Amino acid sequence: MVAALGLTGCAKEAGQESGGAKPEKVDGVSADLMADADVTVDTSKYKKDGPYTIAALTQGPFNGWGLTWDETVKYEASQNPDVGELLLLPSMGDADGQITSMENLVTQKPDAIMLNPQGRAALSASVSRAMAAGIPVIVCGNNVEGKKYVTYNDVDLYAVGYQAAAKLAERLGGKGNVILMHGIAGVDAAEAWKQAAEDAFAKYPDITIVGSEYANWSVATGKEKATALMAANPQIDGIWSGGSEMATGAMLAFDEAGKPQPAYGVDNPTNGFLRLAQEYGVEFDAFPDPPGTVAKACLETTLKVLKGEPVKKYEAIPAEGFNETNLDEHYVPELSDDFVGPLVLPMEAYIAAGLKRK
Amino acid sequence: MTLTLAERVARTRLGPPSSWLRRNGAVVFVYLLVVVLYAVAASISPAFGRPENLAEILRQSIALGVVTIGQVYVLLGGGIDMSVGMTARVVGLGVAVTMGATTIPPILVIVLGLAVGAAIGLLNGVLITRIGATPFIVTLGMLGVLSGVALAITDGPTDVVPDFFFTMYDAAIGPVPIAVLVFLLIWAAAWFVLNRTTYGRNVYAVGGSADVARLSAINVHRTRTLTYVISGVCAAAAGIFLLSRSGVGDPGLGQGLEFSSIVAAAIGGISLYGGRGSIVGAFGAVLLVTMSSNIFDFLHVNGYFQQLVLGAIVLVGVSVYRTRGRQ
Amino acid sequence: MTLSTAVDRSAAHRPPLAVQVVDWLSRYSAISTTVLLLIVAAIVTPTFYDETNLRTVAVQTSALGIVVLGQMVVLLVRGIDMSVSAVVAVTGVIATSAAGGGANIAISLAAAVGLALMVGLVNGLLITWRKVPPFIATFIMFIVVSGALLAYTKAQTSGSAPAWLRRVGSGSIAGVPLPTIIWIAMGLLLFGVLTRTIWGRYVYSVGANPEASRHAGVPVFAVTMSAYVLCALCALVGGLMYSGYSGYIDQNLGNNVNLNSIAAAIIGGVAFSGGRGGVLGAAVGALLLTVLTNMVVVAGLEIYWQLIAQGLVLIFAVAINGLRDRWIRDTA
Amino acid sequence: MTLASPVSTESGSTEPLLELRNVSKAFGGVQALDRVNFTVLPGEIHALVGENGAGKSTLVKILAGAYVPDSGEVIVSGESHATLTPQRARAAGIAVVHQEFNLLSELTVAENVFLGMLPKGRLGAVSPEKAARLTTAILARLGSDLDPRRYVLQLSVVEQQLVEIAKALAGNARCIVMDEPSTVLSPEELKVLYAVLHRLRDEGRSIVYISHRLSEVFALSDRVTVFKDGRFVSSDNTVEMTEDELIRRMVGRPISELFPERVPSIGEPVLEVRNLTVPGKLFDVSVTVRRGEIVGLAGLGGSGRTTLARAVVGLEDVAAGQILLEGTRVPRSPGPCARAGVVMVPEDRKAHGIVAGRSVAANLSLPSLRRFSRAGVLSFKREQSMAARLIAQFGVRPASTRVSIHNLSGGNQQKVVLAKWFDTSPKAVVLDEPTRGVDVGAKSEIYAIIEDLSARGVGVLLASSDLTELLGVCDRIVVLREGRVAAELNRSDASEESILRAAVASGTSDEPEIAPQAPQSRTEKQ
Repeated sequence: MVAALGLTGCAKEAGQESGGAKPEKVDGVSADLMADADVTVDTSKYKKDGPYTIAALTQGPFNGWGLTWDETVKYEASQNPDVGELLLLPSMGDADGQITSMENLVTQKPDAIMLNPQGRAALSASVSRAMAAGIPVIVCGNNVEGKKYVTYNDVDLYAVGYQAAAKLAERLGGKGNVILMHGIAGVDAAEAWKQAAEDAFAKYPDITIVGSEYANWSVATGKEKATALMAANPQIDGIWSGGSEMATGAMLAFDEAGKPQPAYGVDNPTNGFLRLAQEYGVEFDAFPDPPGTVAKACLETTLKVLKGEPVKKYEAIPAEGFNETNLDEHYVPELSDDFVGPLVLPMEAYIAAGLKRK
Repeated sequence: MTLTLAERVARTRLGPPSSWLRRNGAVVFVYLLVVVLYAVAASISPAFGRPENLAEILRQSIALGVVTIGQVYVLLGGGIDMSVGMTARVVGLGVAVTMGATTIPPILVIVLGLAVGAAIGLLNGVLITRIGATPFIVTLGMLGVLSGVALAITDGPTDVVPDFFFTMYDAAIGPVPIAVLVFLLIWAAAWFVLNRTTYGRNVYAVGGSADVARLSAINVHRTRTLTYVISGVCAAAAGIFLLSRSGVGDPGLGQGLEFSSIVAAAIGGISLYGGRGSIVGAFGAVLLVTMSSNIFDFLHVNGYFQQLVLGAIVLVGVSVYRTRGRQ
Repeated sequence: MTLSTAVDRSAAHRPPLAVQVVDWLSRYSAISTTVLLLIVAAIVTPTFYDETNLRTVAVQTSALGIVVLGQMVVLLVRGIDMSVSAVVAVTGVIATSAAGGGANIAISLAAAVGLALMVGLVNGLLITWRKVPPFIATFIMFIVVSGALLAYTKAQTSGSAPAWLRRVGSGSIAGVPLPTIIWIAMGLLLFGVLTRTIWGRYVYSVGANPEASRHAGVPVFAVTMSAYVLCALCALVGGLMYSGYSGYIDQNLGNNVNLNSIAAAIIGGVAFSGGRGGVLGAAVGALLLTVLTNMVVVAGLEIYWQLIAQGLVLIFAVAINGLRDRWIRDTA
Repeated sequence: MTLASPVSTESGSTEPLLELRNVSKAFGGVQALDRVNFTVLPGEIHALVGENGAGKSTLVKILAGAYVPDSGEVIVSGESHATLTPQRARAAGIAVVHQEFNLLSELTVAENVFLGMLPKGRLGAVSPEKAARLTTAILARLGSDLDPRRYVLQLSVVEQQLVEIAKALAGNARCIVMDEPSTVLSPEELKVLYAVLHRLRDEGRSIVYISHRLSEVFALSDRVTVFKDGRFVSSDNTVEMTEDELIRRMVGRPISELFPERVPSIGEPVLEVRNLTVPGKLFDVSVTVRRGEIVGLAGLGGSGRTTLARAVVGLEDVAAGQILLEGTRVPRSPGPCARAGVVMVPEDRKAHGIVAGRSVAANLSLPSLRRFSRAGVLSFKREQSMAARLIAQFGVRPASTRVSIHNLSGGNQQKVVLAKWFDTSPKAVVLDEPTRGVDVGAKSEIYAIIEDLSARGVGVLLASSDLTELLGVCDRIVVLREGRVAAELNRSDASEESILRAAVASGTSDEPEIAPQAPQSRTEKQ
């Protein structure tokens, strides 16, 4: 812990471009990202004639989020005449494997790499190395330390976590007991969201964080931990969940204990969360980390880069929050619980990918 | 002399001592698999067959390769080390954080990191030999403890490491990265120690039968403990190398290295019961595993099937030959 | 002279107090640690004894405990099963396929049982016939089965558990959760089978000395195979309890079951080298692990302290067992 | 190299090379050694005899540095040691050849010989080549041209024994302790060993030779010491000792008859081995055992005795031929074989005979659990009563059903191994070295059991390397040589000479003639 504190201390060295600086957060947004949103990158040196060979390094279809991402990229690439060949390299969640894939791509020399990094730290040097080899790297869906890429396309993950927490705090009238539930300790999204939620709740002095647990983005573990936290704290007014799986588990726990459902603030709501939220009629605020939207935008940016059109260093993708009142606009009953909205492709494309509700 | 009689009987019964192929079947098979896989992949994807890719495969195999060296020592000595992945993580993150927070020269930090690895190994070794606790569980417990320690060090990306580390990874002589050359040297040294020093031969003896080794005046505890120390140092080295690979300390560093190193050793013909197997085979197995994932990228194997295919390769690797079990 | 010998002898009969303490601790290490934990809980975090929480602990213990029963039998025959996680994950697929309207419960259950049987049989065959070390054979099975599952389901397994499974997983009789009743029933049955039947004798005998057992006419092949099949079936039942209790099937079902089931059995005094251990120890091991996991949450420990505490308990348990073994060996 | 140099013997010096003074060792209240004195002079072969439980093995382990004595001292060349570690024992010049070989089967001969002290070559690296050269030299001194690069798992038993002795010599041991070396050797191989031991003695080294076989005590040793119940009884020059007196001191009573009176009543064939071939081990072997008949199976180590015994109950992969029990083919694994009525008692008791860690009762009932159970559920009561009955019947000591079998002495373990089959009512029994490592008293009991079996009409096939035993017990002896039947001798035709001739004779004419010089015929048989 001392070491971690020391880090944040020395993180704010003068804004040299060579990385090492932690993303700075101001009032629910990442200040440095917002600054990058104003920086225009000249891409003329990447300009080429199509059709292009584009490599897409993805998380891999081991869950609904990854599947939705992959299917979006595949579909959009197949519809776009500028894309000659799509090299889809799923890392199946393995950061080290993804570094390997990056190295292999430097040998294979595609026209551009769109990277959904499996580790903000892990992929840092790989991005530099690919860029040094003359391959433009477009980072999407998770940032990479050092900013050596051409452009970063994403929702502001910090803002997603922050707003979910802030909305929850407001719904509770700025006071009450909340518990926080996180994904896997040490994984970027989990830690970014955790930090954001803690920052947000700190703004509300009458809100007490009575529990903060990691539950590995697992519904079952979420239910276990929620039950244990319920035991430790008789009064829970709100649950903030960095990823909706733990919130789903918590809903089941409260339902089973016969206790009234608290209010929820969640990041990245899955179709399954929405289904149960509807069934239990819970109050919630959800902020998406939408794989389809990000993937689609990312492919478009990649093509822009290859055509030499200017792009922003950070291409912000808006993440509109929603709540129980407009749940129907986001819940897709035709598709399985693992689907993560919103719908970007025609319904048939999802069904062909196996996302149909069984 | 009548002695020749007994000898004659033995000879007719057992045939000539040249059962080299039988003893080294696993090793030969692994390299055969490597060659076949390489040839098939190269014929499908010309880019795969380029020499720079071969160097790349070697570089990609360094982390697993170095960890596997330590694992081989431990396995040959009759133990198992489940804590290597987390040792790599703790050391990698520790080095990264220390580099960011202090001005100690990189070399010194690296030496310090290796020392921490050695200390973790020593602790494993002492618990196992002096107290007589089951190696699998002791090192599994150590895995748990170290994963906690790693999170206590940092739960997010660390600072970018100094250029020294990038040089460590990127420097090359022509197409051959220096890291690969060092890696090959380390393997040669590991082979040398195992086969050409008293200590190495004692490792085999201790793993073959601790009782026999003890009665032959070999210090069993010390020999065994040292295998864990070697394993700890190797894991630490791998952690530092992985750090130089990513450039920023990653809290997920070293994930799963314990399983992949054990599997690699087993495919390479190292007996999980100790005392038998060649480190040459383990090296081949490391190449096999690394090459498989390299091939996935060049042949664009669907994500759904990667795990299945890798599992199948490993399955073929260990099951075509019958490993002799413990007597 | 005679006198001193007499003194020596009586001293030899009674080991030093420290050794006796270690012996007692190890024999009852799991139970005493659990009791200690429960007392600590009562003082530090009395809310541990909240009814809902106790229920959760009971169900969690039961689900893990059922898997541990199978793992224990495999350990008894000198094996280890690293594929139970994959089998637990299989239940997710079965449960969702049964949840969607129309699919027949019986058919999907039969499919699940069939798959578990297959996993157990292949494990057993790799180990008995191909002589692949159990750790490697079952770990490969884990990779292959979870890989095949992924290829088959395309990562689409999530959804509410079917109603019947939820009833099993969260129902109770006279206040006792159904999974716990199932666990205790299975445990008692296995206890009886291990101590009172031919098969049980064979299991211990094969674990203690497979070769001598073979010479004595024990069908070692069949016993080993049956152990792995039983383990896979236990994992299946345990998985059903997990998903039934959660009420929801998720991608990560059974993630930690491999190592937890082994750890629980070892903590409970099942010998890693085969032939020694029993149902009671394995049950207490499962209880200890679950209580520990729950307590660190109730107590609000930081995540790294949680991990460190769990690791230390594991090391403590085997260290105590190791000391006892050493003492027995030194005085035998 | 000092290895080749004989030990310098100070002329006229009678200072003991090795002396134990008042050494005691207890295990959990059992006094294994009780204030024992034992002296070995330079350049002598000193036999140490005693029944099982006399404390011989404990003494060996103390000399090896494996056990720490509770009290007393060990003096080697005038230097006193309260405790010996393996390192100190080696440094003091003591080498122990254990009953169970301390060899690593996965290493080569040379590596085993130099285990823990491999010679260094250039650059300080250990040199397998140098080790092989030195090993060749040592083996040559022992009269062997064994290839030092072979792996121990490829070696025959006698070759392994040679490696053990070479190992002792490589450490330049002045005192070599051999714990029952003869149990694993055929008579022919024993003579090789004797020659080696004499040569070592002539170099000035001392040999402590532990044996159950009195014949070899007289054939080999210069002095003989008797232990009984953990106590020293006597030390004498062997020439001044008689066999009867030695037995009396060992057991406290004279054994009038080792072998029981035998009036065989032989009936129909019960076990028939027809044209059996096990690849690489047995070729076209046929043996018939009749009801009530005891058929001996002789042959040198590696001749196929054990393979044949194992093959009968399905433990070997049979390529051709049949094994018939009362005309029907026997099943291919031990369990079904036992139910069909043919059982085998294996040669390696520790590895194949007993299930260590389990109780005596569990060991006794293991093959016949079905008889104590209904629908797979056991009846403890019936099991316990059966176990108690067998324990009484076979004189297993201690007479407890619940004690763990590994706490029993070798002879009692062997009785349990025999007894567990007795209650399955077999029609044919195959015994492989049933009296290996068993003391005289237990031996005689085991012979009585075998005799009793045959009296009940059971066909017995007895594989043994002990010719005295074969001649004393068997009605007929089949001699194997290199996996083939070399001879079949009736009781009247059989002698140690005829058996040996058949066992070693070869089709090739350049085979050296083996003088059938059996151990002195001071056998226990009257």
